[in-house]
Amino acid sequence: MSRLDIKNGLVEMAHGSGGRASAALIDGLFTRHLDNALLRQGDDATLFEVSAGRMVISTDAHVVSPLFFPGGDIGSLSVHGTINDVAMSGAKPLYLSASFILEEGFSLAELEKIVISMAEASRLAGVPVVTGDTKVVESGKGDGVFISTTGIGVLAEGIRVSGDRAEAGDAIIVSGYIGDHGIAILSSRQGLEFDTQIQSDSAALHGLVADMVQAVPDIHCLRDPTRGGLATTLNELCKQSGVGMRIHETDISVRAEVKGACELLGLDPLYIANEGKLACICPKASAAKLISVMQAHPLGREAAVIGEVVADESRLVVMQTTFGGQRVVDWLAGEQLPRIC
Amino acid sequence: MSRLDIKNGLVEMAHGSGGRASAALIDGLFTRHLDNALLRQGDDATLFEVSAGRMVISTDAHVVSPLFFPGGDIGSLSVHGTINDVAMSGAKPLYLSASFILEEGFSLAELEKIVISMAEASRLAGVPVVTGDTKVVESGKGDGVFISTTGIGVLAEGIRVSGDRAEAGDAIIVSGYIGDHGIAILSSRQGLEFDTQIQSDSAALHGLVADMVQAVPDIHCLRDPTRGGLATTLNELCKQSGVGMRIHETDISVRAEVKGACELLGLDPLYIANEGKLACICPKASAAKLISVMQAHPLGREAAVIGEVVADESRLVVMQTTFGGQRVVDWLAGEQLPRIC
Amino acid sequence: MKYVDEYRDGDKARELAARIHNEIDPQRQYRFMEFCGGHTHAIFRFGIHDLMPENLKYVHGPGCPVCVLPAGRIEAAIKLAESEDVILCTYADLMRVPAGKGDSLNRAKARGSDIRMIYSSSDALAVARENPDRQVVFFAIGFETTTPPTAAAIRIARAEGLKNFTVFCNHVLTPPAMLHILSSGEACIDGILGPSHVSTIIGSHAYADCCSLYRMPLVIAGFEPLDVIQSTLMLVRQVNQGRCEVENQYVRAVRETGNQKAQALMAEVFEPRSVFEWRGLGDLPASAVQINAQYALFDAEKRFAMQKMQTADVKGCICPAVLRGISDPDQCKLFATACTPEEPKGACMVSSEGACAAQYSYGRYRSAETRV
Amino acid sequence: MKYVDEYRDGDKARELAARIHNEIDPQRQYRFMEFCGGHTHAIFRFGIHDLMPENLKYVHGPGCPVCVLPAGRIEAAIKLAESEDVILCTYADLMRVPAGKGDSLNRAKARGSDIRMIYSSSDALAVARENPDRQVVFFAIGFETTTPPTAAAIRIARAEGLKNFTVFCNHVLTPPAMLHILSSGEACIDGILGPSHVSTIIGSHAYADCCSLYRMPLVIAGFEPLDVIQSTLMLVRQVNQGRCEVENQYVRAVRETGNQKAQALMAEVFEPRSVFEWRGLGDLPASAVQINAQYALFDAEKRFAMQKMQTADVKGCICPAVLRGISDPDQCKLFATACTPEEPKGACMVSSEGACAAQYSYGRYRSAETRV
Amino acid sequence: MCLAVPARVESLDDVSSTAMVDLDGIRKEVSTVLLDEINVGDYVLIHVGYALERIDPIEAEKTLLLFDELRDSEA
Amino acid sequence: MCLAVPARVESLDDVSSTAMVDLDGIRKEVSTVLLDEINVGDYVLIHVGYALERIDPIEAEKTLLLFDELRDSEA
Ligand code: SF4
Ligand code: SF4
Ligand SMILES: [Mg+2]
Ligand SMILES: [Mg+2]
Ligand SMILES: [Mg+2]
Ligand SMILES: [Mg+2]
Ligand SMILES: [Mg+2]
Ligand SMILES: [Mg+2]
Ligand SMILES: [Mg+2]
Ligand SMILES: [Mg+2]
Ligand SMILES: [Mg+2]
Ligand SMILES: [Mg+2]
Repeated sequence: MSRLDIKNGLVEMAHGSGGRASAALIDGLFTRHLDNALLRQGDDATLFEVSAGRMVISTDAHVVSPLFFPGGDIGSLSVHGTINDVAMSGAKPLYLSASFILEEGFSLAELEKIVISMAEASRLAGVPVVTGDTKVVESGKGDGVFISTTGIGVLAEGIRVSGDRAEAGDAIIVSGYIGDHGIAILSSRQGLEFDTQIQSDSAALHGLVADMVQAVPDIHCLRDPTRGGLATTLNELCKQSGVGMRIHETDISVRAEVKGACELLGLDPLYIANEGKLACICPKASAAKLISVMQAHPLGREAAVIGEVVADESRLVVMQTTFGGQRVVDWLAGEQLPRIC
Repeated sequence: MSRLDIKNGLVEMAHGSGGRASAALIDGLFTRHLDNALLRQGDDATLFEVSAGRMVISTDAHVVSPLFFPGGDIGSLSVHGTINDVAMSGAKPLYLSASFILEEGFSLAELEKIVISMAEASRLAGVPVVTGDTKVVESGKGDGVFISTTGIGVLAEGIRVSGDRAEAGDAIIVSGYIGDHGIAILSSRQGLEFDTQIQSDSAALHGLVADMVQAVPDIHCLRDPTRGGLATTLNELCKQSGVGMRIHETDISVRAEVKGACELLGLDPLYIANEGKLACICPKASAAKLISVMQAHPLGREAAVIGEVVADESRLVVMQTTFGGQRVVDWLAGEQLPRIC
Repeated sequence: MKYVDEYRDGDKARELAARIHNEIDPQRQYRFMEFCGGHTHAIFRFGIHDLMPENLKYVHGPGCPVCVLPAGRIEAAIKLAESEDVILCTYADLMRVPAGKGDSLNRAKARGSDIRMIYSSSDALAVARENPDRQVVFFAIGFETTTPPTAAAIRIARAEGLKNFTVFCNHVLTPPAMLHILSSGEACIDGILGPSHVSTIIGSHAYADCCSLYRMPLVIAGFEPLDVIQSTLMLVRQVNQGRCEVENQYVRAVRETGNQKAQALMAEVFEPRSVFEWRGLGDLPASAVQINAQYALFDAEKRFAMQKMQTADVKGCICPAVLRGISDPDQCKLFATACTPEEPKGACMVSSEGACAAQYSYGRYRSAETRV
Repeated sequence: MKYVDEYRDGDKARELAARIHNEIDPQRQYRFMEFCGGHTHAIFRFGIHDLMPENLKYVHGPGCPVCVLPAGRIEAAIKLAESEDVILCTYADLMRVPAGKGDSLNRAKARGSDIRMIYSSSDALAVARENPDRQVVFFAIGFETTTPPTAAAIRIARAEGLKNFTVFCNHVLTPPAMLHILSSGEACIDGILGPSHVSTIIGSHAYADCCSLYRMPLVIAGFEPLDVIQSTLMLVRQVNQGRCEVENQYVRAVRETGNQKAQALMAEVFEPRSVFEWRGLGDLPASAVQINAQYALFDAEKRFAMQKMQTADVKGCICPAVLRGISDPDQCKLFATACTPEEPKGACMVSSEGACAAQYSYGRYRSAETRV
Repeated sequence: MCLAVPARVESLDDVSSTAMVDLDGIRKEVSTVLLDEINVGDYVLIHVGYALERIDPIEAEKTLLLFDELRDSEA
Repeated sequence: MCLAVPARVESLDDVSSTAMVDLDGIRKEVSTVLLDEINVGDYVLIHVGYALERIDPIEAEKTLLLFDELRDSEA
């Protein structure tokens, strides 16, 4: 096998050729760090055992810029992001697949950092990466590293979490502070740099979800408010379930720094991405129990009911402002970009 | 929802924002064409039922240039590529996930062509795309469309196909003409254009594999000789199984056009990618039966034994040339590039 | 946030609102124009409407720099980005503004033009320094608040001898627009919430003419909700008492003579244009600035052969009437049907300060409430 | 493939080989230098070795343009691509050639230089036409076969008045290298398989000196395996009969005077260099061409301040001895250990025509067979 | 129009005419070329990366007091 | 060195000095500036997109015959 100069080397087209250089990259970097019994099978597909029942599958492409940001990097993010989508069905995530698209010229040392961070996130979550693929695109036809992950999980009996189950009267719960991830990314984005202690909240939420569905198997909806933020997630749920929502600004936790950054840049925390938070819709009667279970978990300590589901043909999310007024909280339109006016 | 101008529109950053434009793209293009009962669930993760047993998972990133080539496009390729990796474990592919990374400025009309072709390939194969994700990267940070697909499948009892099972004495079978895909791609690559009738062999091989494992459950290895070609695939199997191989050039089918293009460009058909062929290692005694089953399937009509596995500590693939000499058939080194000398 | 949170106190707001309810004459209508999009945004974002009496109505004004920029200016910028090998830098606010036939800077960027969003005029300078072989054009917009930063960048460019930096200047002036609205008399208003940050630069004395010539009460108002409500109360009192004065509610940031250093900087780099077209208001004399002869080297309109584009406004769009305070967004037939923030037909649907966008994003609950 | 397949007939090959076995004198050694990498490649690819008697040995020569290019020339090209904003176009064969300290054009490309692989000199012209604002440099290599296409491109560039196209010329000449090998006497050979496609251009008469001065049998041989075997038989007969002639086995493509139109084109654009460095052979007088004064505008070495780089060869690499026919690749301690096609230490491990690469990729079965 | 927020001046750099300002834990460098006199501890209005004007703390306080007065007073 | 393959001339374009050549179903445009006289049906050696030389069909045939002679003849 050809040697891999991780310290000084760059990704070359040959690393994606499928030949000996590809094998060296996979052996010396990917399987080395992500190592686990299933991955070690070494075939193009990985074998695992399942019991009869219901499973779920979810996939996400991860294309974050910058690749390294306060509180994480694309490696850990790509693990958390897909674990969370699996968990948002109420399922227990089992395995991940990972496909890498590398840009020619990307530093192998940085790639190793990303893979190590991915391996750590996967180990911590107890969800191994069991199969993968790597391609290389020419310099100028990629952006360093893209990672697509797919997750599969098993769903315990009796659980039926879906975006179409919100009903008038249900409580709306959010698991904690919103906007941390998006602001952490913005703070490190070229041309916009500002200093802040804010870290991405990127985290795997399946442990929290496991506690939640155990306490309240009849949770109606779960969703992680990633791109588009809480506002967009709530609107998605309204659309799917054919309901409206009434939420209360005072009950939504936003850190002072996130508020500050939003004021500075003309953004709204409700539209800022999160990577370690969830929104939950449950029967009003179960809300208190859920909140107490969530607050007992390190990732749900600031969980709070932020509003209720209402019948509304227009499927609007309307927010009572801290101020005492009311306003529609719409889908994100276009991109969230810093404004000057 | 905002309207999608598929005819004249281009991919914009907003299509990846997670907001209303993202929803419009997904509804108006992806779920519309890929439509199936599971995808229609509309959640971030998709639910399905399984029986107890063994499953497999495999993933591939697809980054082909050009996106449209004789005999296929990145859409059909991304379906075939992953179905084949699942099938190469002997399993029956069940479901696919698809994650798209779109470059800002890419034509929505071309994107639709790709998604339609993906949908057709998936329908023909009977393997639906049940979940997906779409991201948009800035112009100059992608290459039109990248598609990562992940496939899962179920493995019937008694089948144990793996790259480490090749044994001295086993027969080596190839399912048909090699090199078609790679030459079809080269023929349409900018700056190298030549005219040819050669079409990519891109096809889903799980039907062929199903016939094969039914006839001979004890198939030792299956692999699709994609990147790096047949030469690299055989070397991979030698490495995994700790064996060598002796193959016969006369028994390997190569179309005249593929030979011609290779002579012109200084390439070797053994290193050219295939997307609808498989290499199979089986006990010598089963070879004849397998060949007859394969030849009865439209995708295995030219199946032939091309050599045998031998004990060889050096794990070399050695080929008897048509000419009567012998030479090592090594791993692909670097990239396969047109030569002038 | 100091100097922010104190001015967002809901309880105080309700008490102040109660005072307005107390003092208001139920027999008459109070129509106050919030000149600035900033006020429009605050009114919708905080739901100030809900606190006001039925017979007090906020009327939207033309104070959103994105909304008043004619489509033709954007089209000219797109043409420039497409025909010459320039890097066009602009504030993100402009990216989605319709430039005719469904085009926008966003779409020109998607088609391959090198258009970059910046946060500050100094970022445009940085782009120019980093790309010495390419021409960098800063597509500048804004009222008097945003003009001094552009002037500062131009002065630095000259000091550094930057040969590849120019500005496509679209800076406009507040008082001429206000005088125009008042002189036309169409808007039918009883008072004006005066600009806050524009006034920081130009000073409260700049509005003397408006008040005296047209006998119009004017209160310079901060952008926080308590500022808006207090200023509204101050306007109610002027109306009730028959006064027509320039009052300054935003005393913590606005001096009578404004920021004279910033004014001097503007005067050094810019000169008034004889006439400038405003979307909705048409050609207004002496209502904008251009780069003066001394700094002509940095004027994109001089360096490049920029075409003067005339773009017909979209049929059915009543932006002009909205910007003049004559109509409300939901009087537009396209509102929330053909025209949404995702596919804006007029500029007022783009900026979150635009009256139509604010009404769409924040205000639709009113109609919803009546349905539910 | 017509004119290809007929010359790859295994049965005929074995019969011809039998004839060689018949005619050969078992008492002596026959050492024939295949001057061209094309022959080296064919010998390994088709396994011609296996058909030859034990006492007949092919000795590799310097006829691979990639192998004989000094690392310093590649480093100079990399420096150029990195220091100036040029597009460097080159044949793919060069991309992996080591340029010292583990660098290569491939790695320079990965680091961000705009290096493009082309298939033809006319592709380089197309790149220049498509990028009028950038300098396009064609990094040209090759023997007399590849030189006329470069000359044609330069002539077209002048006719079109292309101002952004230059050639970094590294074309070398075959006869001087052959004379050098023979004059040094180190190689210890009994005959030469003469170049096939070089001879197509320069004609069979170009080797008269080699034969007469050094009394060396030479057979111009086609690249197909039957051509090689037939030529080998012709050499065996010359040796056995004590003849030292230039014979032409490749008569279907090589005329005595070669391709005179191509020769005239080369003469129009190029002139001999007084001296040129060859990897392995050192400085050889009049062994390469450069662009002449008439076409100086298209000479990259004149347009750019290209540095003359001296790169020490890798310690342990015996490429020079391999290229001179003194040593075999597997006599190199780095062969197949530190030096592999993936991480070549010397140029002979890069091109599939390089003796080390051919031995590695195709030849290792011999040692493997003995082990198994 | 003209999004501007008050932030506290943490430090000043006279050479580059910039200040580091803080807004509830968000620190950003802004240009001070539009202002004559700024001191550490001042609150300034930030717009497109420039300090536009000082917030007058006495007037700010007065405004707050006025809220109370207004709501209590009769017209 | 110098990878060159024989291909059949399918058509000629005198204006651009190019030929369309065919190699077992692979058709490619090549430059003919290095050759004086080419006819449709000729086989030419292709190198880096240029036709280098015509293959002489009579000599090619002779060579093939020679193989037979050589293998049969005594030295
Ligand atoms: S709703 Fe749209 S079309 Fe109607 S006035 Fe507003 S911007 Fe113009
Ligand atoms: S094996 Fe490598 S190091 Fe040794 S002579 Fe050949 S090229 Fe040089
Ligand atoms: Mg997902
Ligand atoms: Mg996710
Ligand atoms: Mg999600
Ligand atoms: Mg793969
Ligand atoms: Mg890039
Ligand atoms: Mg795979
Ligand atoms: Mg595959
Ligand atoms: Mg495979
Ligand atoms: Mg997703
Ligand atoms: Mg691109």
